[in-house]
Amino acid sequence: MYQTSELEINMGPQHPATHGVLRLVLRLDGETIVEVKPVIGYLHRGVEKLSENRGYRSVTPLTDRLDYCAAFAENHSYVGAVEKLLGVEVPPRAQAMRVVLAELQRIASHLIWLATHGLDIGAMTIFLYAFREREKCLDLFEGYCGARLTYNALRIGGVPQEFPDGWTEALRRFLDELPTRIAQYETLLTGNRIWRLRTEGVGVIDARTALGLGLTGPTLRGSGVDYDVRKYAPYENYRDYAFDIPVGSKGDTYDRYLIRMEEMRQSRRIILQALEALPDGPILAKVAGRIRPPKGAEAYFMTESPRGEMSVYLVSDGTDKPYRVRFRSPCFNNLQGLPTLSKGHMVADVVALIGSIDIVLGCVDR
Amino acid sequence: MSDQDQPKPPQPPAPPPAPAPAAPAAAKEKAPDPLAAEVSSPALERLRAVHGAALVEVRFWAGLPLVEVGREQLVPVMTFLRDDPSCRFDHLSTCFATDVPERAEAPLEMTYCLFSWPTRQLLAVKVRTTAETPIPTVSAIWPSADWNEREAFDMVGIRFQGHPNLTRILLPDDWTGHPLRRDYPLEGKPGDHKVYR
Amino acid sequence: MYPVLQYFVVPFIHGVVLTLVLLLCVAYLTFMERKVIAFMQVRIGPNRVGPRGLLQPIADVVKLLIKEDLTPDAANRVIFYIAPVIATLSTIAAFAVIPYGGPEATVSIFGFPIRPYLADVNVGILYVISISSIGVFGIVLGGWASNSKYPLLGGLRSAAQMISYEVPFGLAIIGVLMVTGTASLVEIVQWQQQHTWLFWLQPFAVVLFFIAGVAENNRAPFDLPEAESELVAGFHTEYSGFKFAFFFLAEYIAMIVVSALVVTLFFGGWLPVTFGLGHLFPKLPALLSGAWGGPWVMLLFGMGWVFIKVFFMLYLYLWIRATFPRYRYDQLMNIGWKFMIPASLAWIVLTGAGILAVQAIRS
Amino acid sequence: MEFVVFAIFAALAVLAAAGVVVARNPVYCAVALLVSLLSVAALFLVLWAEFIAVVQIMVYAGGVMVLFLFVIMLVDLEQRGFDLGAGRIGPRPSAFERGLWAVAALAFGALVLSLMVRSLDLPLPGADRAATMLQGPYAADGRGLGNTEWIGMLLYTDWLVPFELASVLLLVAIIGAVVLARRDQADAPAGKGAA
Repeated sequence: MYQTSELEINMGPQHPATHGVLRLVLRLDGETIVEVKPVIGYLHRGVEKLSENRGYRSVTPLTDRLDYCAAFAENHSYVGAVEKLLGVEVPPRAQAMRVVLAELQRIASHLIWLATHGLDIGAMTIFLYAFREREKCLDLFEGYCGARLTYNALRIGGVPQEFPDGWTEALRRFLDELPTRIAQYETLLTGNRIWRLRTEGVGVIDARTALGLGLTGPTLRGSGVDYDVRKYAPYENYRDYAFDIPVGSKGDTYDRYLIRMEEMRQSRRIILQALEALPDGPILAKVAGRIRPPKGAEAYFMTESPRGEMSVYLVSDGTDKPYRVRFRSPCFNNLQGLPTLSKGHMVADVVALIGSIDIVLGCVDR
Repeated sequence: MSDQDQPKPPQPPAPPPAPAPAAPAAAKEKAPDPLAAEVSSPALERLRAVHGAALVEVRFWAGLPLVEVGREQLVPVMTFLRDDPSCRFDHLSTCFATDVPERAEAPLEMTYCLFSWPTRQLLAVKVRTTAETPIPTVSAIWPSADWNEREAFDMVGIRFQGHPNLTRILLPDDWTGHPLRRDYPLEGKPGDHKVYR
Repeated sequence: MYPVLQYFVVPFIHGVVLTLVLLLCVAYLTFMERKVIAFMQVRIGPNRVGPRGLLQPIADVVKLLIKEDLTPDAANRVIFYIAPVIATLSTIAAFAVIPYGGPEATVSIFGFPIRPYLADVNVGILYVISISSIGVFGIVLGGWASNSKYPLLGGLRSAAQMISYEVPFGLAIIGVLMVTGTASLVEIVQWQQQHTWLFWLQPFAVVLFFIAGVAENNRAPFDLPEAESELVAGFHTEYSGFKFAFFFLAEYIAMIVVSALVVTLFFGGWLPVTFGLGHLFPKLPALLSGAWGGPWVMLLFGMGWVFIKVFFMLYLYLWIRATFPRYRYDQLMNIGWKFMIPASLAWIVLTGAGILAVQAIRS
Repeated sequence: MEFVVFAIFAALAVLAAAGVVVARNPVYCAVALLVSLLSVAALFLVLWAEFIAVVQIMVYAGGVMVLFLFVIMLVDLEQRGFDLGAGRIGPRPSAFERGLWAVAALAFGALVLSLMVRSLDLPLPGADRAATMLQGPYAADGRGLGNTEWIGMLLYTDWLVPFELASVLLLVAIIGAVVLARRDQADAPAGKGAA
């Protein structure tokens, strides 16, 4: 039978839809994908190597630069690992404040995901709408720690400062507005026939395959696995809050979209609970000025970042610099699933899938 | 690929890991740190019962069981950990390589962080090797090990036997050396920063 | 001497003026696009160049003119240069038969009668369709001549898309032809003057025609040939400077042509909007069409009505663009072949049945 | 005047047609064919057959030629072993074969020519009918019957059977093309996108 010749094209490293410097080598038959080969490393900055040559405290700013769309989550994961390594107990007030900030970060990160995912599929208005709300999140972060993108907003043992005056009120105002905004986004997309055509049945992955590939976060939960570190290995005081883990049923792009939309609502719910029951007390535990964990100490700390399981493995050799720092990045592992997800789909679907697994190249390449 | 640029004299073929003369529980050497206390772990109990001979060393830190396994037993142990009903480590959270040059007989170490969400346990499995001796891949057990093992190869230079596509992943294909080795200078070696065009 | 002037020089000048006006419209259409979409996206849009940003299109044109015009080394130079010209010329040529006033608005300048359309061809609609089908070549050849993979994919996509949508685009008009019995755009409007807007008789055809027109123009949500998130910029990825401006022009003129066609075929062209009050106040149509003031006034009023109606159609284009995500290539083809074409064929049958029914009742 | 236009476009059509055969680059061939088709359309216009002219552009230039281009671009000719530079496909034909071809070409040319000459004095089928129509009810409103209507009348009355036969032929061709181009279900790639 007559066969068309396969075409090999390079998508990226400079391409409008690859969310950074991702390069995909696509083998196409017409417009149908035969094979996708992600080529990564264009943003590799050797963070793990750099961390081995710095004091424990000086690593935190490096983590800001991993997932620059959710810097707080990375800070959190690293700081938590050091605390675990040292056996430091974080004061309850600091724990609650961390939860507030982490969930705010989740909302901000999901908003930027929504913006870019929508734009990739061609819905351009949603981009500006979501960015409008993300600006408010960034304003809140700026109000708390002075930075809008790379926060460095955590200290080993707690948080650096109380919420400034008026900050919680501003946060509440934002949270009051958020549900109507999310409803607006959903009006634009959820029932939109084109949006559903583009996302339903695209990139279907079953639970077993997804789990085997190491997918985590909303990408995994779309396949119906309710694995969320906040529930399965609770850290801080997540145990105290009532919230649901949305899971999908079909494991397609549309499910993952719905999950992230619902997660924003759940994050709002958690923040409101945390603000309601913010304990009194100190915000910073006592930690030695020079951090020198004993030799042979190793700790693995998992957090649920907006993109999935973000974990840090720390090895100490008894000096004041970590011997080995391993960042388990959700994006790196989620991107590993892209070839499986996009097999047999079309070029346009790859774009939708990159958005759907929500990668940040800083996080992939480290 | 690039073992020659290692300044160390080539190691003799690695002997099988020392059969741990001290019992696994003898990890506490001096004043026992409270963080190093043993915690109860059903998975570890099962592992000890079934694959006790494969365990080289068992330590604990801050509630995390650290298990060292012999290279040859890695795949059976890992398969057991995944499939045994009381272990069910479905999720290979990450795996990475560490270079420990002072341990001359087996300077490279691979750590696998396993999480079992059905039983909510965390377990770190370690296996030691040298630059010359490959360790078996676990990518057939958890496909997610694929890229992580490539990264370990890229960064530290561990070889994996049976890996489907063991090539560099983060660094350019023509890079020499493995940057996460301890002797690799932080600022890089001259000639590292080629102009790619 | 005299016939040469009347049949060659005057139409030529007429065409040049029309083209220049069209180019100005395109410039401000881009401005309108940016402002309207900015409004929908809660932002301001261009507001720096001139009062309220009104000179922005001029600045854009100047920028495109003085920008370095790159030609890729591996490109096929001849075709690379010809392609944008084909694309633009064919769309401009399509405008020749679109009336912006009735024959009664014929004005005379220096004794030459100037009709408010360049030509009244009795196959007007077919002429527009056939000319716009030539425009595909500009895109396909441009994509091919760039000798680059993304433009090639974009070019092929648009070729398939435009061929597929030309069919429903043409079929949707057949109902109009059946009702009015003519293919001349002027006569179609005159028919609407005597009866009613064809929109009321052919509502489904309007929808089909407009959708097919949007797809034919490669505009959102059918902007696959230049889908920036997939194919970077599609067929004009390698184009820059003025050659790019030509493709840009072609796209926007085509938008205006399709809007003007919709207006002419279904919304009464230059006829005034009487909001259905024409029957209550018989003088209203004459008043609103400027019939009280001679041909010049009629011309101005006719142009005004065409402009307003076209403006609304263009606004619809922009509204759609700001609202909808993009289709995928195979979905686009499915809609074209599995919905649009059967639907337009069914509409033709329905129209025929309707005409027969009306004839049966009348006789 | 008419003659000047005819001369220009006739020359263009013939030159472009020659270009189709001569050009090495298949895309140039396609473009030359396009020019030739457009020139023929212009010739139709000179004959006041604007409907045929427009249909010529719409069907041949707008539809068929785009498909040609499509195929030329999709199928990588150079990869398929067609040495475009050498301008020859297959082994050199023998003298006998070439002679046979020449005879066939001459015979075909003679046939076409004789048909053309003969058609000059043949009465156009249905012409008398059209003539009566021209004086019929349509003549009353002063514009008579344009050639679009005329063609429509003829096609759907006197020539209805050949017209429908031609459509059936096209349908057969379409179905044949679909059957040929269809892939077996077995080797179609998995997934929804494989349509």
